[in-house]
Formats: sequence, structure tokens, C-alpha cells
Amino acid sequence: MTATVVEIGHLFLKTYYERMSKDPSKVSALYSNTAELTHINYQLDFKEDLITVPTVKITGKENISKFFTRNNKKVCDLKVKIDSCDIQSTGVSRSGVIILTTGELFWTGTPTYRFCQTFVLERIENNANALDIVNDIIRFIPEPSYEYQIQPSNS
Amino acid sequence: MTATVVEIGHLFLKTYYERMSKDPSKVSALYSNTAELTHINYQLDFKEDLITVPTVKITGKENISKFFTRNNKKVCDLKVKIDSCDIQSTGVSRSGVIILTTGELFWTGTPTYRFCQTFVLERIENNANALDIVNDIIRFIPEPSYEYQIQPSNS
Amino acid sequence: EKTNNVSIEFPLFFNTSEEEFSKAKEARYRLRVESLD
Amino acid sequence: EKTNNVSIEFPLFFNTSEEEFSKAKEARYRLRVESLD
Repeated sequence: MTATVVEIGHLFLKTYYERMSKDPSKVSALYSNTAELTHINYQLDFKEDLITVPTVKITGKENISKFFTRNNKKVCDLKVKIDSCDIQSTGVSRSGVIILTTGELFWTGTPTYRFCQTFVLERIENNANALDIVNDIIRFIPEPSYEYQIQPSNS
Repeated sequence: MTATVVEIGHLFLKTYYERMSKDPSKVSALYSNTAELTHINYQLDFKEDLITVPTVKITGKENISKFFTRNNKKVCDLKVKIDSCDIQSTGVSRSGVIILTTGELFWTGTPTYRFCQTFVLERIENNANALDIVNDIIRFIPEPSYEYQIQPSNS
Repeated sequence: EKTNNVSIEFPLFFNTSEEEFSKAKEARYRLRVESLD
Repeated sequence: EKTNNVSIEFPLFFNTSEEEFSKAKEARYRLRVESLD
């Protein structure tokens, strides 16, 4: 059972991130009707040297679809490195999956941004073999040296 | 609704981390019978200068209880700084809560370790006012400079 | 079900203070610098 | 329900390569150093 949950998690990650760059308009098909998404706020023109990337919360498949369509260009250009992935069973009769990933992402010409992301996937009612995203939260992690003031050198 | 979910999330965080240091033996009371926990592997004697902290996965309230009792001393000494907290509704009729936190932790005399942690809380069947932890995953994030090799200076 | 209208400011410290945290953070910083030698 | 017995090695790269990532990482590193001036 545990092995299967891990396999499902890995396959999901591949589908999710590959679809993101290849066809953002089809990313929203992965979400349930009442899904909640906390993702990059592309409407804010954030600067490269920002210590973190602003996020926005979107509720419902329809709004999530609009979000990915509106930001198609930036979403397509997203480049991602996943460093770790923890997976557990969750939900009704533990038929769902929760995933916690950590990694770094960037776009053409930008520096890298560290992030962590959590997903909850649940079985679709009339289709025991399919899983929908019901929760998706990304959070960016500031780079350490921005927050730690180095002592001026004595020279 | 959303405001309430956020309030529940904040109150949960306070309860969880305060109980951790004040009475670890009562932490396991917060988990459901079939909960899964990915937490610090206290059995491994990890060194201070390790770039990350090893974790272990524990399933079921009884094993979680044993885990906190066995590691009581280290758990009591845990010191935590929470930097961020994202919250969404989840689960059956969206009566559950999912939380993603980021922060840093340490013990007496150790340096700090960066981490992210995700929780899923679900309503208890015969008690609509109470929430149980069904998932709890912590993951440590390596410090940047350990992974980036600095060029030797020309001087 | 009703919860108080709590508004929480980050960072939050549990079982520690900002001062104690800063010292541990400095230890982490020293390790980081040493690793660059 | 049956999935192939896939074993995944980290890090995983999507829409990028290790080389391209290293360049973006270097840009981040430069910004970090500049912020310390």
C-alpha cells in the first residue's frame, strides 16, 4: 500500500509539472470543482532581486482555469528543480494522497527561487482510478543572507 | 468561512507547538487513530553541522504516542520560530483544514535548521467542534551555501 | 465553533525568545562561513 | 490501479536542464553577494 501511494505521488508530480510547461490550459483539468490553489501572483510585477515571490489564493476549478489561461506565457516558461518529495495517505478511508515537495524554480533570465509546495489528491467519486487535486499551496522561502546582517569587516 | 479556517489554523499551531515543549506526552492526543507522522528521527544521533535533519515515518496514534514518550527530553527542548503559515479548507464537505508552515528550529546549544511542515486536520466523527491531525509531515531544507561552491578568490 | 478573532503576527516564537534564536542563528551562520573556507 | 514500479531519483528537472539551472542559481548567488556589500 505505502509503495503504491509513493508511486502515485511520483507519477502525479511528473504529470503536474510537465503539463505546466507543455500545456498550461490543461493544468486546471487536474483540479476538483471546489479545489483551492495558492500559487504565484503573476499580476504583481515582482522584481528579480525580491527576497520572495508573492502568492494569491484562487478557489474553484473555473477560476483556476482562468488563472492558468491568463498567465499562460509565464506558466509555460516556468522551470523547476524538485529536491525532495514526502508522501502520505490521507482522506476518507485513506484513499487520498498528500505530498510535500521542496525545490527551486525560475523563469528565462531570472535567478532561482526556493519553495515548498503541498498537494492533497482525492479519489474522484465515480472513478476509483483517478485522483483530483483538492489543495495546492506553494510558499517561497527567503534566501538566508538577506535576513542575516553580516558584521562589517575590520579592514 | 475563510476567516474561520485561518483562525482555526492559527489556534492549532499555538496548541501544537506549545504542547510539544510543555507536555510531549499529550501531543499524541492531537492525532487521529490512523494518523501518519513524518517527524525528526531522534534515534539517529545527527551532528550539528549536518546540512539537514533526518526524518522517520510513523503510522497510527499508538506508535505516535510511543514516539513522543521515547523522545520526551529532546521534544521538550525543541525551540521553534514560525515564519509563515498558509491555510486552506480540505476534505469531506471542506470541513477539514490544511496548513503549510515554514520556519526554523533548534535545540539548546545547536545551530538553527530551516524546515517546512504540512498538517491535515479533519473533524472528529461524533464531535463537530474538534479536529484531529490526520497528516503531519516535516521536511528540512539545506542551507544554500553548503550546496554552492564558491570560486576561490584571486588574491 | 466560534473562535476569537485572533490576528497573528509572524514570526512566532515557541519555547524560545528572539534573543535566544539569534544566538542559534549565529551558530548556523558561523558553520556556513566555515564550510566556505 | 496498478502503477509501474518507478523509482525516482532527486533532483528532478522539469522544462530545464542541470546546466541551465546552474546559471540561474549563479544569478541568485550574485544577488546574494551583492546584498552583503
